[in-house]
Amino acid sequence: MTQTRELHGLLDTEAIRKDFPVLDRLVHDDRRLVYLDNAATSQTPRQVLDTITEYYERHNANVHRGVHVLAEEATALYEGARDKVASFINAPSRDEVIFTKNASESLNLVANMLGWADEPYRVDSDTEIVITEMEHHSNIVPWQLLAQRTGAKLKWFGLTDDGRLDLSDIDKVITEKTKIVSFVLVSNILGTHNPVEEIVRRAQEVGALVMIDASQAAPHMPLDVQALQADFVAFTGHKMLGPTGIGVLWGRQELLEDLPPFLGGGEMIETVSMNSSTYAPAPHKFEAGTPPIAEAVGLGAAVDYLTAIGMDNVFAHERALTAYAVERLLQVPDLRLIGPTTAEERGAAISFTLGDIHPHDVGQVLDEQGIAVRVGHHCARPVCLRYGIPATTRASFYLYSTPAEVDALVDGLEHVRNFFG
Amino acid sequence: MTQTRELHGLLDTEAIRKDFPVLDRLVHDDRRLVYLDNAATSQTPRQVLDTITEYYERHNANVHRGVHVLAEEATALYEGARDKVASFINAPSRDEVIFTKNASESLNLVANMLGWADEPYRVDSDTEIVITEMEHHSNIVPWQLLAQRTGAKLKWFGLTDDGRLDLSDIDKVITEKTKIVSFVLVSNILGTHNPVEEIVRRAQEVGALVMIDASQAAPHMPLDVQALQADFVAFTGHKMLGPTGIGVLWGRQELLEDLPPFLGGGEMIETVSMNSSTYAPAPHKFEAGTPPIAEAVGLGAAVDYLTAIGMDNVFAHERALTAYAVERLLQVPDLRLIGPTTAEERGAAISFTLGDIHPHDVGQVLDEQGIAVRVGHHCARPVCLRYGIPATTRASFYLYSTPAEVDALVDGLEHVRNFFG
Amino acid sequence: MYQDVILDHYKHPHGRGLRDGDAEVHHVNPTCGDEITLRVRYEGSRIADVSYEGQGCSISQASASVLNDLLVGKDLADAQKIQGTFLELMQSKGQVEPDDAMEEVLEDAVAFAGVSKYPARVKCALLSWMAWKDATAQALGESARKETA
Amino acid sequence: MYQDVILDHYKHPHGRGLRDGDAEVHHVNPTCGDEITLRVRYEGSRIADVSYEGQGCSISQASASVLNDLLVGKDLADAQKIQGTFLELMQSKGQVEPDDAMEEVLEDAVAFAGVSKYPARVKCALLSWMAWKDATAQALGESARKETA
Ligand SMILES: Cc1ncc(COP(=O)(O)O)c(C=O)c1O
Ligand SMILES: Cc1ncc(COP(=O)(O)O)c(C=O)c1O
Repeated sequence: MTQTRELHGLLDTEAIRKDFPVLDRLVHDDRRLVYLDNAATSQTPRQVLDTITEYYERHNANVHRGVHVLAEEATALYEGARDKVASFINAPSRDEVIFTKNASESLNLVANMLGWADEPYRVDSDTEIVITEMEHHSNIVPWQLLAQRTGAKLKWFGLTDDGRLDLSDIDKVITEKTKIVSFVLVSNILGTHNPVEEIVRRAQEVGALVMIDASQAAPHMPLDVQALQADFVAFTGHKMLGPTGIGVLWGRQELLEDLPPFLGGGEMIETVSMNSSTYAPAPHKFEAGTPPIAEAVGLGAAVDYLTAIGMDNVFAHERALTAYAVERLLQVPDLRLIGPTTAEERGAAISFTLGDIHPHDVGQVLDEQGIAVRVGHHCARPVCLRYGIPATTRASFYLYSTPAEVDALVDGLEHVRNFFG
Repeated sequence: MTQTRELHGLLDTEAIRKDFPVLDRLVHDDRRLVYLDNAATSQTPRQVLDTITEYYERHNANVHRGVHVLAEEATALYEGARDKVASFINAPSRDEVIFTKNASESLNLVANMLGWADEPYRVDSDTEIVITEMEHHSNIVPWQLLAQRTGAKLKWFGLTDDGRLDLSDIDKVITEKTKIVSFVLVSNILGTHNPVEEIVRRAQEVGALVMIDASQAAPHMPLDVQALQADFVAFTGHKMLGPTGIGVLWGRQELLEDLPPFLGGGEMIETVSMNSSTYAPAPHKFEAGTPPIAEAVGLGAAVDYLTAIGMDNVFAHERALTAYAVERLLQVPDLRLIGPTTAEERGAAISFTLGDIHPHDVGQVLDEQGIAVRVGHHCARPVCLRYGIPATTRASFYLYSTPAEVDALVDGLEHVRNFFG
Repeated sequence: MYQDVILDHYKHPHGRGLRDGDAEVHHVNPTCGDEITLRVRYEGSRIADVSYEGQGCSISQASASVLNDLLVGKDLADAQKIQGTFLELMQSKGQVEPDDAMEEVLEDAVAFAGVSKYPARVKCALLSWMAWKDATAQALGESARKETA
Repeated sequence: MYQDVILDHYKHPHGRGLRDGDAEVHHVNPTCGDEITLRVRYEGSRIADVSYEGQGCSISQASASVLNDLLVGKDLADAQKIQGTFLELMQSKGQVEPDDAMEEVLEDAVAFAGVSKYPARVKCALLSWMAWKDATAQALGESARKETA
């Protein structure tokens, strides 16, 4: 079975794939790799690898404070990466871009800041925290910890049967006691693209802060933090063609000024004596210790790569591919999509179950054919509980994914069904 | 002026330097780089860069839980790096090695765990924390924050005039109220190598935990966490030929089991529901989110590189070089060493002042000659306050440093004196 | 890794269903949601029954079926030896090629040798075995308590 | 970056020492420990004196000396223009080649053009200028308060 009709808006994947060495890999002896695990991590183009190598071979030094050439070059490259990220997300100021180690740290950072903050931000036993049932564990556990430690109450939006947020009781969930509402822009398990405006409007009404987990959005669509009107936005480098070990927290400047630091150490201070210390202005206040320098520089190169292709084009490509994949998958007997069954308001991650064949078995038999998907709860176990399933199989696409890979997946699933049939 | 006598125990730096592309760099048009800023960050050998590139070009995937080939390979490489680090520091168990983003995170992690811990570890307003006046800011500020947040009292050992810890009042500083003693093994500003045994003995006497900041030790000498008898040891990848974005926390297994998690998120959980979560066993409990995978793998390659040369040999090399450097620097008129004036019990970082020429000026004029040193307070401002100086100039060596580079430094300082004379 | 033996046990599990027992345990593999409820019944030191219900992948389900085959009717000491051998095989990372002696002990369970190459799946294969060990400890601890009471 | 003019001012600073003033400020550059204590004295809107004490690198010391040269005797509005021009030069990252007009305004201070290429040193060059701005705000705020009182 191969693709029968033309898809519109696809990128020139033949050219793009040349930039990604790993996509040429053969697995299990002679199978061509079909990499459909992009929601877990994306592959890394040569341009990013070359930038990182060049950093180490020519400019490597610790940043800030150095008066020698290498230190100045390294600092310029590191801070240059901040400029790139700032413009990629349309941040009003570069100083609002904080480099962390991953999205999880970004989310924990905010949760911790709010625990130690003064009024009006302070989360304590009189206050409430709101999340949703479709969050990644990295946007659940930090708030559970904060709730346990402060006595605050953790509340959440439930899900509708078709994998969307149930906002019907929004006024009861977000109340005058709510200090922070944190939710995912695009779900990594359901693929759902959530409505921001309604939530932000209600949060602003009650004076709550809004944090958006854009880990699955930043890689795949134009992201404009000003348009979102959130207070904090988190995402992670390794899902957007960048290296591991780098994440981003964007936060509104006034908040970054007002809120207390999280980790203490070198780089984040203004002046230190044994008795007390004062802190540097943001972003440095939140970047304790030697930052992930090469990783930030690599992320800058990834942002350049994405920008050259154009995030609108990336989005259009994935949308066409996702529509095609949804359509084809729905034709597979016994396949049940977990999440929205149309390509509207969804990202390029598609979860499903296949009869009562356990996802581990689905994944393993696909792997034997060279097809890499992820199986399990995808760090979003409450979603599995909600839909009464132990796990799902998830295929997720990116700018180098092709209709032929969708076909390979569908054929692979046929094989799985026969194998366990 | 060139070196006149044979030094014993030097490594074959000619061969070693071939592995470090950046050491061939010319700066300021035609000056050969003399890189003496190794205490800030080390350079990265080709072997480490190749390993990282190969990781991305062949094996890149998110770790754990994956059933496809790439995920299994990436997991094996990541966990293999943990094995390498565990054996490098002679850890009793690989599960005691936690990957963080840098030494600063490792130190903050412990400070935070102790703040949230149950008895008998809990730091609260009845208890005391002990550090020293020669700590890096990354081993001061986390404890200041912990003290502020819990009401605990922060105490510290002062310094003697020749740059050593003043332990004369050890029984008054470490008392029955002390919960944790955290100190640096080798100072990044003074170069002092501190006596561990006496401090550990007293800490054990009163039942306090001991944390050792080995950021400047792990790269330069054999490190045996069992011999140290500490409870926690922190160090950082970028100072030991590894990439940026990776640090290590070693901790005793029982403690890691008993202590609460720090960051919450993916990877660190056992099972999550909206109402509550349970946590994975260490080390994963302390590794929230996608870890610095390529960085850990790169650190593993750095450990391989160091092990192949032999940490005893690295130590002997630096000791010989440091002795030579101390001797030659003491001949420079108006030069005052800040720190031990012999090569005994000291590492390869040497701080000094030069008459009343400000270190910024010293560093800048050295840089014009291609010599990279660091100037400032080196993230250890209390040391500058202690010795009544605004800053120092610091030269620091590593396994690729040569006597000729010491000579270049001494010649360079002559030039500085003439320039501002 | 999907030997026919494994697929057979998966499709036609032996001894499945919950029957009377001296102890019951519920084990979960949190990373994939595999679950098993398992009961053991002892007659003295002889395993009179191992009954179970569960959901999960073919490996975890087949492994429970094989366990039932192998352990029911055995004396505890023999069963522990079988369990130990199976554990050794599963932790071998594909390095152990089962020899005749091992095949004698493990019978159908040698089919799991291939699984040991897949770290993510080893836990699936061991789920029922860990549950059995736990249930046995409870059952015998229980009767030990009864005897001393 | 070490122009002779800069070295001259460093070795022989102009107007150094603390004298009477309407306001005093103490500024520190925490990254390198450069410090300055600076006083301003106004006669109406005319800068009657800028006196200072400090320690630090050649750039920060020379810059204070040049500031004293340039600003003492000037009217506030002119001084602000000079300060603005100096700030612009220092923030130019080595991109601005001082032209005649700029030289007219900045005199000796154009020698700092080279410093602007070194981000770590720009703060040194600006330390005294920021201190002056702050002291001026205090001095004039003070007299504004006195007037309205
Ligand atoms: C003694 C010491 N401790 C801690 C650190 C902090 O290391 P990092 O910046 O990698 O967190 C450093 C280096 O900067 C150091 O020299
Ligand atoms: C929606 C979402 N949030 C947060 C994360 C956490 O990102 P990281 O593991 O890089 O911290 C992920 C990815 O794992 C994700 O998909």
